[in-house]
Parts: sequence; C-alpha cells; structure tokens
Amino acid sequence: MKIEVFAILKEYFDKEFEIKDPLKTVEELRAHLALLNPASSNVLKICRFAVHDEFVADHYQLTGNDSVVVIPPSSGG
Amino acid sequence: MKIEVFAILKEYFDKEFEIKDPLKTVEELRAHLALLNPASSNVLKICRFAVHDEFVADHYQLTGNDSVVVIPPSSGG
Amino acid sequence: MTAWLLSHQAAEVNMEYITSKDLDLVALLQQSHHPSAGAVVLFSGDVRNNNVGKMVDYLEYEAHTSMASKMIESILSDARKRWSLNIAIAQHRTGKVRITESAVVVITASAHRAEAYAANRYIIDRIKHEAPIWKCEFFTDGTKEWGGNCNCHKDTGNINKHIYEFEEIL
Amino acid sequence: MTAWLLSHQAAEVNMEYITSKDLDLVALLQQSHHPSAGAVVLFSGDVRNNNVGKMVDYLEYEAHTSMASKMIESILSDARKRWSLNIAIAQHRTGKVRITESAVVVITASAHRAEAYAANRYIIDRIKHEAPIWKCEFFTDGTKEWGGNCNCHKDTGNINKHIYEFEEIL
Repeated sequence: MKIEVFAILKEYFDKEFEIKDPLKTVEELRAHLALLNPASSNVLKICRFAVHDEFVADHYQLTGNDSVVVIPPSSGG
Repeated sequence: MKIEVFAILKEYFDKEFEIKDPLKTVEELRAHLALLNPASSNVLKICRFAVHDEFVADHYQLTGNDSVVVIPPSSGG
Repeated sequence: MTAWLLSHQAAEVNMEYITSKDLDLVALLQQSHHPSAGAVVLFSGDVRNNNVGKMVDYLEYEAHTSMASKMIESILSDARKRWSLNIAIAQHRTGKVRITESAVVVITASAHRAEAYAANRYIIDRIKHEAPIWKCEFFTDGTKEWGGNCNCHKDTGNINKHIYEFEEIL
Repeated sequence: MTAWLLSHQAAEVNMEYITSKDLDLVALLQQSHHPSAGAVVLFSGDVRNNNVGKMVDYLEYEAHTSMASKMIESILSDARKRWSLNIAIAQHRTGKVRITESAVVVITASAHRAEAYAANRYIIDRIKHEAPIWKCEFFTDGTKEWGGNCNCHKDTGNINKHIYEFEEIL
C-alpha cells in the first residue's frame, strides 16, 4: 500500500513510500511504522490516519491498493 | 446659563438656548427643564449632564456662566 | 520595521475617534499588523436594512465630539491596561450612514487571540453604552426615530451603571 | 444589491480555503458587508516575531489540501447551522509566511455582534484544532521546529476529542 506522511513525520519517513507487508488494519500499520523508525513512535501514537480523504479508525480494514495518509496533530493558524 | 441638548432632546428643546433663572444645582436644572417641556421629563430622568466636557452629579453647583450639556443615554454603534 | 512603527503610532496618536468621513477600514486594517502580534481582530458595526421589524433607509449619527473622543480614548486606554495589546484603535462615524456602510470600527491586536477578541468586545460594548453618540433611524416608510438607547438603567437603577455583554463572557 | 449578492456568493462558493498566495484580507473584508448584517468580525492569525522565547524568522505551513478544504467547509457549515450568519468565510495559507503576514483569516457577519464574535471564535478554534494544517517555525538562530501542535489528547485521552477555547465563553 502507498503511504503519505506530513509535517514532522517527514523527519522520520520519506514523504511518500510503499509498504509491501500484508497489514490488515490501521492499528497494524501504526505499529509497523513505529518499528520501521522507533523514534517516530511517540508521534505516531497521536496521529490520525485517512483513506480517500476520510479519517479511518484503528480497526479499519486495509487493502494492498489503499493509499493511506498519516496525519499528525494539527498546528495551523 | 447656556444649555446645549443632543439627539432626542432636540425634539423638545432648541439645540442651544439660555436659561436666566437662578438655578443652583444640576438637580434643579433637570426639574426646570421638565417644567419647560413636560413631554421631555421621562427622557430627562435618564440623562446625564456635563460641564466643561466632564459629567457632573446631581448636586453639582451651577453658576450663571456655566455651559451645560444634556446627554441622553448612548445609542452609538 | 520603521513602516509599521510609524503607522502604528499614527493609528493611536493621531486617530480621529469621531469623524464625519467614511471609515477607511482597509487603511486601518492594513496598519494593524504588528510584528509581536499573532492575532488581529476587527469589528465593524454596519448599518443594516432592518430594525425592530421596520425597513431602514439610512441612519444619522450625532456625537458630542469632544466628550465622545475623550471617552473612546479612555476606553482604549483601559483596554490596554487590562490586556497586553499591540494595537487598540476605534473610530465612530457621524452624519448620514447608509446600509452596509460602517458606523464604527474597533481593531485590536495581541500576541494570542483570546486577548484580541476579549479586548475588542470590551471596547465596542463600552463605546455603545457610554460614549455620547446617538443614532436616528430613518425608515423607508418616511418615519424616523432616535433609537436603540442603552436601557441598562432600567435594570441597574443607575444611569451610570451598565450591563456589558463582555462581562458575561470574560 | 446585485453587487453584494454576487460577491457574497463568490466568497462562499468559489472560496479557495487553502491557498499558497498572500491572503487578500482587503478584498475579503470588502465583500463581507451585507445589507442584513449589523456586525462584521474579521480575525487574522498573523505570524509574530517570537514564540516560546525564541525569535522567529518566518513560518512554513503545510496542509493536506483536499482534506483541510473539506474540513474548513464543514466547520463553516456547522457555524452557519449554529448561528444565523450572513457571511462566514475562512482561508488558510500554505508555504512561507513572513512576520506580520496573515496565515489565516476568518470573517463572520450577522445581524447582531454577539453571533458574529462567537461564530468567528468557533471557526478559528476548530480550524486550529482539527484541520490537517501544520506549521514549521524557522528561528533566527537557524533552527527549525514543527510546532504548536494541538495537545488536547493529553487531557482528553482521545486524539479526536479537543478542548476548544470557544466552549469556555459560549
């Protein structure tokens, strides 16, 4: 699946990258990313995930074709 | 003394006029104006009075040379 | 840097608090950005086309100019004491003001937004209750009425005691 | 009458909620006077020259444009449901924003001022907490930091539950 990250997450990951591992849920993806770069785990805990421009919950079922966006807490304004 | 009125009071009095009667206090002036035009008395009750650009209390001592301004409740903005 | 300093001072020192000219909201807003301010709040009191169920044609404002100016200056000064403000300006118009035109403008700027909102609300509430400025409403049916008086004395029993909206929210 | 109607619709329908261009506060303000509105409130979130004790050189904003746009649209729609508003617009900038420049603008207009202030505060609070927009602070000492995150989850225990400033004042 395709992953896109924003803001501070770009200090831990490429802006966009592929994950080939067969991850079933957002929860599994969050854990997988934390393993890829343990320094990111505190931020990842408070990130939201989105598919097709909609936020998805931890139990959301991912497919290999999904494009997943990882959204850190807002700091606009 | 010279009297100047504003806003709704102009419907009851000239904008500026002289009072020759020997009025001693703001309280007396307020009563005097209400006698001059009884229709104005309800408005006069809630007016503030000013001399030299400063609000003055009911017991303020007037002199014949004073210019007194009669200030209805605000309705700006 | 010099530019904002000069215009900032101009806004506060040479401000005409009462004017019969159109309020230049654009010029006032443009000079209200300040390097230490993260928040700017502008309030414009516009003339609207209806009041108490009647269609309004236009308003006419009258002021005791010298007293109203001193009072606005004093209100702005109180606001600066109460909050840490980088900008605090206010201007009220007199004479004929048409629908959608601005009768009064208040601009506040501060480091954080809570102060800018609160101070802005405080300033406009006090101007409306206390400044010797009056509006006469001219309705489309040809009638007119000196209106919208502060009626706080009915609740407070004292023509010098007001009930301010900002007190409910601070 | 036609002029404001057209510009009013333009403001709400064709509004770019997220833009990399300078925010045109003047144009937005000028199209925010409405015949039924007695109060216009404009908030501008400006970049200030210091934060957490450090001198700021400039900020850079990043957004998930499509999600942030939808979220701003939804926040404005919620505000219109909650209050009777004649105007409700908001725009956030991305890219490099310099000191005194506006990073975000919110304009509300309503018949009376209480609604315009409250709705304005509601909209900016929700944008800051919820919209996927982030700032990176570039300090004059050469360091940079992704900063000012919403930290509500520390108090609410839920990354989707926020503590809004507007809730304390409504």
